[in-house]
Amino acid sequence: MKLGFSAADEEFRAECADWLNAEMAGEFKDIKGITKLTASPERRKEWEQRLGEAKWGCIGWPEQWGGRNATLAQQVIFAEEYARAGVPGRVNHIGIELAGPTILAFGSEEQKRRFLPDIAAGKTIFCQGFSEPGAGSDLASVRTKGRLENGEWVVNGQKIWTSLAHISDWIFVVTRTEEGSKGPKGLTFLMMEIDQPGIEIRGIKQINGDAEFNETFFTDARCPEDSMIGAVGYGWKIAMGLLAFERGVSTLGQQMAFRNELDELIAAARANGAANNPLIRQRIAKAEIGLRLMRYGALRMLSNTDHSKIDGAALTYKIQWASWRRSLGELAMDVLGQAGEVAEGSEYEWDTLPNLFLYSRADTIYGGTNQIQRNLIAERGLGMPREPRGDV
Amino acid sequence: MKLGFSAADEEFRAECADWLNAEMAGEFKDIKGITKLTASPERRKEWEQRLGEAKWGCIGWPEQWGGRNATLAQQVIFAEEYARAGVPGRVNHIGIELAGPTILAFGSEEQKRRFLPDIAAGKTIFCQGFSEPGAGSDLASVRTKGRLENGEWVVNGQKIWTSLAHISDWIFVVTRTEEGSKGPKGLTFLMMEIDQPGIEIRGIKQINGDAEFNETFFTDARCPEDSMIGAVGYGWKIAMGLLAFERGVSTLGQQMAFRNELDELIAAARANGAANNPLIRQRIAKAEIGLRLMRYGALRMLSNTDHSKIDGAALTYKIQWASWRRSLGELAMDVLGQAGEVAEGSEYEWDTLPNLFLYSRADTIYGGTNQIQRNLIAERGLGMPREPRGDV
Amino acid sequence: MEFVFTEEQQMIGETARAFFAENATSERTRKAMAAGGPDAGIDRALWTAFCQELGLSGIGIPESAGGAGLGLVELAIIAEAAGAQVAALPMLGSLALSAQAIAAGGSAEQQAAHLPALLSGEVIAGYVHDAAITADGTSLTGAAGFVAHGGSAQLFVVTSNTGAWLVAADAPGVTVTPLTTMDQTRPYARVTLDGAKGEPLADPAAAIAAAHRAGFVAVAAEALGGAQAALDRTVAYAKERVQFGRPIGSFQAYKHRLADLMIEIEQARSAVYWAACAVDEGSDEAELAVHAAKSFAADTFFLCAGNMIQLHGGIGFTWEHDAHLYFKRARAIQSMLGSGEWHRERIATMILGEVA
Amino acid sequence: MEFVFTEEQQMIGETARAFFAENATSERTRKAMAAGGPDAGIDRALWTAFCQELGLSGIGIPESAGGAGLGLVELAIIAEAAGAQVAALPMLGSLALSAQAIAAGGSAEQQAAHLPALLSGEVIAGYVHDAAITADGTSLTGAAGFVAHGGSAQLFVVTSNTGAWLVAADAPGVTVTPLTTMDQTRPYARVTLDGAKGEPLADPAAAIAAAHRAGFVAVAAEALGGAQAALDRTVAYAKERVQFGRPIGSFQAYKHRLADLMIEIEQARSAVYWAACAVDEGSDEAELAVHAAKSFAADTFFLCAGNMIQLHGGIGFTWEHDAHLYFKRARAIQSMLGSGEWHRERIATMILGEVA
Repeated sequence: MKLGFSAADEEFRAECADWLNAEMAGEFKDIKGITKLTASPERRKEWEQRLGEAKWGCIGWPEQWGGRNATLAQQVIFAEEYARAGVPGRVNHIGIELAGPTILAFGSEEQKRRFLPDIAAGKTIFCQGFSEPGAGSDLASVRTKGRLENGEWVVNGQKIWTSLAHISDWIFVVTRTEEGSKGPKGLTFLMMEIDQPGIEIRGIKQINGDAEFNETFFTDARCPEDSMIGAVGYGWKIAMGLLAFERGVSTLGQQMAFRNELDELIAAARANGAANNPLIRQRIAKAEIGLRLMRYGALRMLSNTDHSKIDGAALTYKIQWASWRRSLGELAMDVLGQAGEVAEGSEYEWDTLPNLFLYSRADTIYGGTNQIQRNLIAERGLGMPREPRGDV
Repeated sequence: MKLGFSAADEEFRAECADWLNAEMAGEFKDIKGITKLTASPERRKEWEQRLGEAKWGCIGWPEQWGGRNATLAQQVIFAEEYARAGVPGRVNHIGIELAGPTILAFGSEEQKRRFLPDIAAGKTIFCQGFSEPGAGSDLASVRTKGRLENGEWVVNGQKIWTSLAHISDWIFVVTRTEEGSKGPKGLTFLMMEIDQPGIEIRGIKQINGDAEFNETFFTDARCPEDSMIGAVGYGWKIAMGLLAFERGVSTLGQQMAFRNELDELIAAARANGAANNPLIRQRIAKAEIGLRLMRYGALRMLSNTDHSKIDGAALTYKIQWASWRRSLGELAMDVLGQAGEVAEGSEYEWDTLPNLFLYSRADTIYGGTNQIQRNLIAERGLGMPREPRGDV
Repeated sequence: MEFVFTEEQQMIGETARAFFAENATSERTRKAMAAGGPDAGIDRALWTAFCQELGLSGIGIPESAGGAGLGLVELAIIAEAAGAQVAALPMLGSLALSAQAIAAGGSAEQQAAHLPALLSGEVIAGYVHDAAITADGTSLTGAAGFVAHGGSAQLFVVTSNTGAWLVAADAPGVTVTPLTTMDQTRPYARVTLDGAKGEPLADPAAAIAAAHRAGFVAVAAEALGGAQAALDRTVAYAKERVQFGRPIGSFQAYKHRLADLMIEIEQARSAVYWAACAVDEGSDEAELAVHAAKSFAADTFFLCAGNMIQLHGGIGFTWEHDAHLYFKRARAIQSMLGSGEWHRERIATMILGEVA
Repeated sequence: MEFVFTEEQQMIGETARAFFAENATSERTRKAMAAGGPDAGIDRALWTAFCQELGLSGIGIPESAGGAGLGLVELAIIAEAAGAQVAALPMLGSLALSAQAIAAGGSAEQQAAHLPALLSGEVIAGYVHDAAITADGTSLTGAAGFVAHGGSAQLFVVTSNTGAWLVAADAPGVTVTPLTTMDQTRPYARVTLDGAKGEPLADPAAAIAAAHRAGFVAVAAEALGGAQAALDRTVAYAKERVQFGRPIGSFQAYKHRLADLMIEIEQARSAVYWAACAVDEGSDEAELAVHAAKSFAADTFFLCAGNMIQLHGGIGFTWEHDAHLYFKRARAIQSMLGSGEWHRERIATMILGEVA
C-alpha cells in the first residue's frame, strides 16, 4: 500500500501540467474554465482533436489505437493536472470512456480499426442510446426495434436522455432484435451514424434552463450489419460490461471538477463571511472529507486487480459522488444566501454554484437513480434477495 | 380553531395542580421524580390506588365506571399537570389506556362491571401479550394456542416483550383458537389472571441494564370461557381497535415526560457550557420545535372528531415521537460529552439522560418498528400498494 | 381548546383550493414566469379575480380598515391553497407583509389612503426591509436586495428594525432593479433609496411586528401547501408509473420515502396552524411559534420538492414538468425572511439565553 | 501509487482476524466486562496471547526500539480486526497511545526501560492527556477524567499540550479512580496528579504528535472493523429471519438501509488507510487525513451499530445480544480523543483559517 508517486511520475506530472497550461494560455485560452457541458461545442471538438494530435486523448489505451499505454499512476496524474489547469470537460467523454472501452473489449479487429483511432484522435464524438421513455432505469424493458434487412440494420423507436446527442457523430443503441422477446434477452448493441434522415434529435430543457439531454427518434434509421458489437442477442451482456467502464479513471477527472466547485464555494464563503459560521464550517469540512474519500475510494478501486471479489469501492461510487454533489449544491446555496438565487443578466443562466445546485438534482437520477444504486449495492454487494419484477 | 383554555378549564387546572402537588409533597413524596418504569413498583401501585380513590385514575371514562366524564380540554390539562408535578408514570398504563378502552368498546356488560371499576381504582394492573418470539412485528403470525375445555380456555405458548408483566395482575393475550388457521383469521382475545401455575414470567435484561420487558410462558394456563373479549375468531379485529387506543390522551402525559427530559438536557447544556455551542443550540431548538409540534399534532388528533378520513396526525404520531426521542438521546450525549458515559456508583445504572440515550433505541422498535410504521403510513395514509406477504 | 377548523374556515379553504386549482394552472403560471417588466411573475388576471371576484384579499385585515376581518388562521388557509399551485401572485409582498404593516401600524388616514387599492389589487406593494436603512427626517437612504415582486410595485412599505415608512415607487431617489430570479413565480428586485421621501407609519413597531409575524406564517403556510402538493403529485405518479413490471409505488423504499414526507408534512401542518392561532389569540407562545413554523415548514417543503424531483426520475428534472417550480419556490422560502438557522437561533435564545 | 494491501499486509490481516474471531468471543468479552478491579474490561489471557504468542503487539514500533517495525497501516489492520470483535483489550491506551509516545519521544534508555514490558503485555500503560496539566520541575499537577483502562495501568504516559512524562501508577500523589463506564469493554478511570513525580520524555512534541496520530488512526480502524462487523452480522440476520412470511432482507427498505451502511463503510475504509498511509509516508496530507479518519469512521460505526440494533428488532436491544456492545463502543469512539465536531473544526481551520 503506497500513496506517493515516484520521481518518474512526478516528471510526468510536470510534463502534463506544462503542456496543458501552455494550451490553455495559448490557442485554447477562450475555453479555459468552462464548466457547463453544453458551452462552446465547436471549439471543444477542436480541443478534442488537439488532444488527439498530441496523443493526450486516451492515454490509457494501447499505443496501437492512439493511446500511450499509460500506467495507472500516469492516468491519475493526467486527470488531476487536466482539471487543475482549468481545461473544460471532454465533450467526447462517452466515446473515450464508454464506447471506446466497449469496442476494445467486445469489438472485432475491423471495428477497432474503424473506430478507436478516430475516437482517440477526437474525430468521432459518441453518445449513448440506452434509456427509453417509460423505462428510465429499467434497461431490460427496451422497446426500440432493430431488424436486419438486406445487410443493414433498420431501427425504429425512441431513446431519451441521450446526453450531447445534438453535437455527436455516432450513437450506440441497444435495440430489441428478437420479435416478442422480453427483458434482457433478444437485445443487440449497434453503433449508428447520427447524420442520417432516420434519426431526429430534440433537446430536453432542464431545471437549470440548459439543454444537455435529448430525445432521439429512430424512423427506419440504418447502419451496416457489421456495425453490431458482439453478436445478435448479446446486447445485454455488452451493456452491462459497459456500465462497469463508467467507473474508470475518468472518475478522477470528474473529481477534479468537483474540487474546482468546492474551491469556488470556499472562496465564496470567505468572501461573504459565511466561513465564520460554525455550522457552515462543519459542512465545508464534511464536504472536504467527502471529496478526499472519493479520491481515495477511486484509487482503491483503480488499484484493485483482484476481480474475483465484489469491489465495494466501485459498487458504491456512483451514489457516493452523486449524493456528495447534491449536498454540495445545497451547501453552496446556504453559503450564498439569497444572492445565489439571482442571476447577473436578464437570461435564465446560472453561475457555477447555483447551476450546481440545480443540475445536481439530476446527478442522483441519471446513470441509475440512487434507488437503483441501493438495489445493486444490497443485491450484488451484500447478497440480499433480488427485488422481484412484477408482471404489470 | 382555538388553542386557549376557558376560565373554567383554568380553574380545573389549578385544582389538578393543587391536588397533585400536595400528594407529591406529602404521602407520596418518596416517588416524586422517578422516571424509570421499573422503579419502586409497590409504592407506585399504592399511588395508582390513591389516584383511584380520588377519582383521578381515568378521568376520561364515564362516571359509571370510575371516571369523571372529563372533556378533552380537561384530559389535556390533567396530563400536563400530572407530569409538571413530577409524578412518575402510571404503572398501569396498559390497563387504563389499552385494556380499559378495549373492554369499554368490545366487552360485555358483565366484563365492564368486573374489570373497569377495578382498573379505575388502580386495583387491577394489566399487561399486554401480543408479540411472540419469531414474530415481533408480525402480529398475524401468532402461534400461542387457546382451546376451550370444560368451560375454560386453556392456553399454551409464549409471548415476548410483555412490558411490566412481572408486576401485573392480568394479561390480555391474543391466541390462535382455530386449529390450522393462518394470519389474522382464527384469533381470539383473552383476559387471563397472571397468578396461576400455568404462567411463568422471565425478565429480559435490556441495553441499559434494566429489565422492563419479559418473556411470558403459558403451559396449560387457564381462564374462564367468559374471559374472552368479543367472540371466538374476533381477536384480530379487537387487537387492531386496541392499537388505535394507543394514540389517546396518554400521549400528552408522555410528552410532558419528554418535556422534563428536554429540560434536564437544557439544564445540563447550560451547566457545562454546551449551550454556547452554535451547533448544539440549533439542535436544541430543533428538539424544542419537535416537542411543540408533537403537542399540537396530538391536539389536532384528539380534537378531530371526523373519523371518516384518515387522520394523518394520528397515523404519523408513533414514529414521530420515537424518532424525536432517539435524537434527543443522541443530543443529550453530545451535550454531556464523555461525562455522559460514566455512572456515579459502581452499579451499571444510568441517570436520566444517558438512560434516555440507551433506552430510546427501543422506542423505535417496540409497538411497531419505524419500518412497520412507514409501511402503515404509506399504505393507509397514502394508499400505496400493500407490501406482499411471502410464503416462506 | 379545539384544534380543528371551524365550518367557516373549512369553507374558506374549499373556496380557495377550488379557485387556485382551477385557475392557477401550470400553463398560466408559466406564462407569468416568462413575462417581463411589471408583469414578471404575476398572473394579472388571476390576481384581479382573487382580489375582486373571490374577495379573499381582505382576510386578516380588520373590517374597520376595510378588510374582511378574521385572522392569520384564515390567511394561512388561503396561502396554503395558493402555495399548493405555486401561484404566480404578489400575495406575500402586497398583502401578508405590506397590507398587514399598514393595517397594524398605519394611522386611520394611511389605512384609508392605501388599503383599499391594495385589497382590490389595483396597487401592488413591495416590502423593503433592511436593518441598515437610515432616515434623515423623512428622507430615507439604504437598500434591500431581494424585494419580492418589487419590480411590479407602485408602493413600498420600507422598514428598518425601528422605523417604518411608505414610499412611492416613482418617488425621486427610488431605484428599482428587477432581477433574474431562480423562482420565476416570485422575482426579486433590488430597491435602492437615495434620499427618497418616506411617510412614517404611525406605529412603526406594530407595523414591523405585524408584517413579520404575518410574513412568517404566510410563507410557512405556502410551504405547507406546496409540500402537500409535491407529495400528492408524487403519490399519484407512483401509482401510475410502471418500472420493472411494477407500479413504482409498490417498491417499499419508495413507499417509505413517501411516508417520511408525510411525517414531516403533518408536523408542518401543526406548526403553521399553531403559529397562526397563537398570534390570533395573543398567546405568549406566538413568538416561538412563528419562528418554528417558518423554519420547519420551509425545510419540509424543500425536502418534499427535492423528493418530488427524485421520485419522478428523469422527467422530474425537466423544465417541462412542474417539479422544478415547487423546488425553486421551496428554496426561495427557505432563504427569504430569515434562514432556518436564524429562526432556530431565535428560539435557542428564548430557551437558552444569548451565547455567553 | 498503489492503494491495495501488499501480500504481507494481507497476511497480517488474515492472522489478526482469525485470532480475534477465534478467541475474542462474546462469552470471553462478557466475562471481562463483568470483572472488577484491575481486570475490569480486560481479557488477560487474550492480551497475553496477543502480545506473546501472536507477537503482533510490536507492530508500528521501530525494530530499533524492540518493536516489529512496519507502520500505522499494519497497526490499523490489527486494530480493525480487534474492533470487529469488540475485543476487551488495553490496546488503545497501552500500545497505540503510550507505546507510540515512548517510541517517538522517549530516549533510548526510556524506550529500553519500558517498551519491552508494554509489548509483552506484562505492563499496561494508560494515556493521560489534559491541556491543563502543569509541571513544577518534575512534579505534576492536574487530572484527566477518562483514561482508557486506567484502572489496570501500572504506568502512565502523561501529556499536556507541550509536555510529556512517564508516571508510575503507584507513585505518591497519583490517585486512580476506576469509573463505571457505558462501554464496559474499555472502562475509564479518573487519574489525579497531586504533585506526582513525572519523568520527562526526551522529545515531548514528538511523543504527543505520535500518540495522537496513532490514537486517531487506531480508533478509526477499530471503528471500521466494528462497523463492518455490525453490517455483516445484520446481513446474516436479514437472510435468516422471517417476518410476514419473507426473509426480512427481502424488504426493499431494509435492503436500502443496509446499502446505505455499506456506502459509509467503504468511505470509512478509504479514510482509515489513507490516513495510515499518509502518516507512514510523511505526506503533507497526514494531518488532514487523521482528523478525517477519526471523525468519519466514528460516525460510520455509530450509524452502523445503531442500525444493527434497529434492524434486529426487539432482540437488538437486549443485553443478551451483542449489538449493544458495538453500540456502546461506537459511542465511546465518537466522544474519545476529540469529538467529530472538534476534528472537523480542525479541518475547517486548515482550509478556511481561524474564525475571524
